[in-house]
Amino acid sequence: MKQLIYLDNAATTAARPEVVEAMLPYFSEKYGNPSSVYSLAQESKEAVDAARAAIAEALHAKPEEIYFTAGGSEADNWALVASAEAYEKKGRHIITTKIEHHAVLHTCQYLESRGFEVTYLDVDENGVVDLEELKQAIRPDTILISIMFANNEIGTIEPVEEIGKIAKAHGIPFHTDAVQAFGQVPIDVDALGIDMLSASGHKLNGPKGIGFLYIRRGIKIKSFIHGGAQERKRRAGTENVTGIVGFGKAVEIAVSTMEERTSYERRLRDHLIQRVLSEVPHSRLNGHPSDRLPANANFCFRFIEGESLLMMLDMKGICGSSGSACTSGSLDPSHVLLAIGLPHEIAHGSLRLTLNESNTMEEMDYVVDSIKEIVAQLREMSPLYADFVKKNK
Amino acid sequence: MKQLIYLDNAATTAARPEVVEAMLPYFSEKYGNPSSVYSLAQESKEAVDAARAAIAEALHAKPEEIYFTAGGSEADNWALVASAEAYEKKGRHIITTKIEHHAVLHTCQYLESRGFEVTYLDVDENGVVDLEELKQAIRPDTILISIMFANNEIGTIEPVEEIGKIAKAHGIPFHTDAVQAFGQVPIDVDALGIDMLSASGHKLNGPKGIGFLYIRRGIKIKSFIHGGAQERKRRAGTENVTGIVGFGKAVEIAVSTMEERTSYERRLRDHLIQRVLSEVPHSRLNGHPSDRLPANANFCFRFIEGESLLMMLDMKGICGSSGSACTSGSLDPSHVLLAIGLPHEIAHGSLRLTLNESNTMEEMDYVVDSIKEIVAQLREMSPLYADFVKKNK
Amino acid sequence: MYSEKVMDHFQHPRNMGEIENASGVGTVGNAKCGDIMRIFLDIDDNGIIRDVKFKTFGCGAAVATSSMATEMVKGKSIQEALKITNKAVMEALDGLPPVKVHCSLLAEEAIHAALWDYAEKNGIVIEGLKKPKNDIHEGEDEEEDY
Ligand SMILES: Cc1ncc(COP(=O)(O)O)c(C=O)c1O
Ligand SMILES: Cc1ncc(COP(=O)(O)O)c(C=O)c1O
Ligand code: FES
Ligand code: FES
Repeated sequence: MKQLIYLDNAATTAARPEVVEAMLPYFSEKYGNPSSVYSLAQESKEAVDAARAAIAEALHAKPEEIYFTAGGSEADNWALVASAEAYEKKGRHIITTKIEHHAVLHTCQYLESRGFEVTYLDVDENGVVDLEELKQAIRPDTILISIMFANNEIGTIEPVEEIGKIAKAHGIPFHTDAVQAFGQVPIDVDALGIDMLSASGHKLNGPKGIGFLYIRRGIKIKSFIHGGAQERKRRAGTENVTGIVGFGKAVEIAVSTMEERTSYERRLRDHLIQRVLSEVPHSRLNGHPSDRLPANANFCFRFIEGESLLMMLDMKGICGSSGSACTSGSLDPSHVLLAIGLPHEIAHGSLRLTLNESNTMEEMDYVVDSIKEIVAQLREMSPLYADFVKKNK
Repeated sequence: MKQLIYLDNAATTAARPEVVEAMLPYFSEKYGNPSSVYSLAQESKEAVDAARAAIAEALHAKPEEIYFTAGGSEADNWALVASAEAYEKKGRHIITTKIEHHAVLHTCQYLESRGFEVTYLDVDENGVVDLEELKQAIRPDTILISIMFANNEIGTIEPVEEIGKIAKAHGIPFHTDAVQAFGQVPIDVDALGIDMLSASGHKLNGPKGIGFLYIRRGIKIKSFIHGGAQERKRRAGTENVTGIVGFGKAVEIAVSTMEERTSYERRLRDHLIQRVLSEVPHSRLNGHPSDRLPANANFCFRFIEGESLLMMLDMKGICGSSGSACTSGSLDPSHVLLAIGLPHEIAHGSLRLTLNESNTMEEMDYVVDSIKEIVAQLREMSPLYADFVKKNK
Repeated sequence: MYSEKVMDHFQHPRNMGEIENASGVGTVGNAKCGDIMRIFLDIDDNGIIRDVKFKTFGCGAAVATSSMATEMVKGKSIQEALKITNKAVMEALDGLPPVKVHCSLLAEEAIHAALWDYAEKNGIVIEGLKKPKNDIHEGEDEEEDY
């Protein structure tokens, strides 16, 4: 098989060898249940605590403010559902944006079915929320603002610090889905005024099936998974010790290598963007040109459809993703691309490439060459392109 | 360090080497996100599907009826909360028992806070629910019966088949928490009339942080974790591929070795019980004498307190657990031991020993000898025992 | 996700292109996913489909079903072509994933649309052919039947 060029690191990442190595002893040797009394169990407990401390440090938080979950989705669901329940006496209004991940959006819809009211803020053509609109959306019964740190499709980084200030000025808890941002950009929950933050292990070269919700001390929130007394009685279930240990290790590495790694990725990414935009006709870059995740590139190619493009890239050994309807569970084109104002048929032809540190400049060039070839081929097949050519003849 | 004698397999188990081996390729090589389009991702998807099929087969269920979760607690929460929401138009009454795991009990309390009504059935002195009481508890607005398959503390196996029949006769969905039973006793969801079933990987030598909820086709239930389209749109979150693969392997082995393994464990366990009861004065066996999990023994030793007993056993290299307050988050003695009618001070002195196939007869003898010695020592220290001796002189 | 046959037709689409001055051209779109398919038919005086070409803006399943459908109608009479259902096309491709069933409807509808265009141009009525919707909107599989 030819060498894979994996450019879908926003979907998931390979666990680092060091991460797997750190996890291994906790499967079959130090397998004790951290809640038990005996020494074997204390080893697990210490490992969990160490990971918690490492993660807290990365965020400038306290260890007891980190609550492990099964992933980013659970953390988002928890943050929203359980704050809604905790603050429901104060009000039933929540503010979020149109470009959140489905883990936030579908949870908001669920809350609407339970009588909560949700305002979905618009974003501009780069995917940035409008702070004035946010201020205007705040009401006396607003109990939560949930705005993602960086968007998973187009990579745009939101003005989190300003949002934090606005939330604080109004005394409203501020949750941010940092599943894509954590480990890619520095995050200091105090400096940024973040009250709750979701993250997921498998997005930063940690294992799948583990995440956390940061909950600032003093923030009222109910449990989401009820049961045993784990996680300071806030999240029941026997701790996923191996997952936690691996996550901790992954965070340590991601944070300590962040500067060097992301500046390398950014250089590759910028080369890729620059070549695509200049060499592929009718292409555009989605997301903010500069305030974006370092490893994210997202393009639209007019007249072609995303899934076909992905399949042809796969045949060339390139793994990417698309906001195209055809690749997701639903048939609607990406809500994010629609929210930044793209028409349906253009939103269908998107391609997201998200890099990692093991990519090379040669790979970028091969990818651009492949895209050029495939896009031309697919346009050859496209009735939309035929119409366009006819009209412009 | 001396060789550990691990007798807390109901708390958690060591992952089998074969399980870890099966998982390993999915961390850093076949790490694709099962929802993605390219071939790398299809490998993950196939691995997830294979595990799902193996688990379905073990239960006599269909693969599409198995929904992976982060563990037993999430499965229990999901089954209860989301059926309550799905059937709330029909009624708001739920039936369960007093001896359920906290993952069920605390979720019931949460539902009570949301306006649902819960009947907690009593159990007899062996921990068995009374089928007549169950029948009488059923009302026109009863929307769910949730009764555990086998109790985690005292090991008693409930009359699941009869419960299934009663539920079916009344057209009420029947959920069972089989976290302790799955892999230990044969389970056929069709023959037993089970509509939903919770299980957890780490209880049967699989990894921690993975579980599933079986949902019979046709049972109405909402999502619990909202977001992406994973698990047939019913449980959002990037699949814990390694966890699922490990769980699948663990189930395969647990089922294929069940007969031989449990009859061996039963033999050891019966020897242990028999020696303890005959050689330790003022001791009793908790749970049903015969209808109990094959590897479970649960004793009460009057006049002593559970945590002290555990700590002293730990010093002898023996890992056990206790329903004692001091080891759980709460200070109340085990709700299960109280439900079977034990007075508080006796319920405090309980010891649960749960075996696995790697234990030996020699270990059992060493454990009994140690218990004898420690119990005597602790009684020496106990004012209750002093009073008792005085009174009976 | 896709069968080998689907992958083969996707990678090597048969009959891709346009027919100039075609006897009939049909374009249909799927409002749900925004995909578009266009079929060109060259029909001889005996009502036999002499040649067929397609253009498709859509997913892998849409491309493969277009390709397979054109193979299946080529050389057939109008009546025979009318009988080719999306199910037959799917079967010929060794099946499609459930979420992709609607894509195969595009092919069936595009052939019908092209035949309708042919009938209109020639002022004839083709027995059994209804005016095509240009929106395939069946809603057949979006909600899983739990
Ligand atoms: C009967 C029972 N139900 C539920 C659970 C919860 O499972 P988990 O800790 O995997 O979430 C356990 C074990 O802790 C259990 O024994
Ligand atoms: C922004 C964002 N939020 C939430 C999630 C959900 O995370 P997980 O799949 O780990 O549950 C993802 C990734 O899928 C994401 O990109
Ligand atoms: S044509 Fe859009 S999903 Fe196939
Ligand atoms: S005496 Fe310490 S908790 Fe019981």
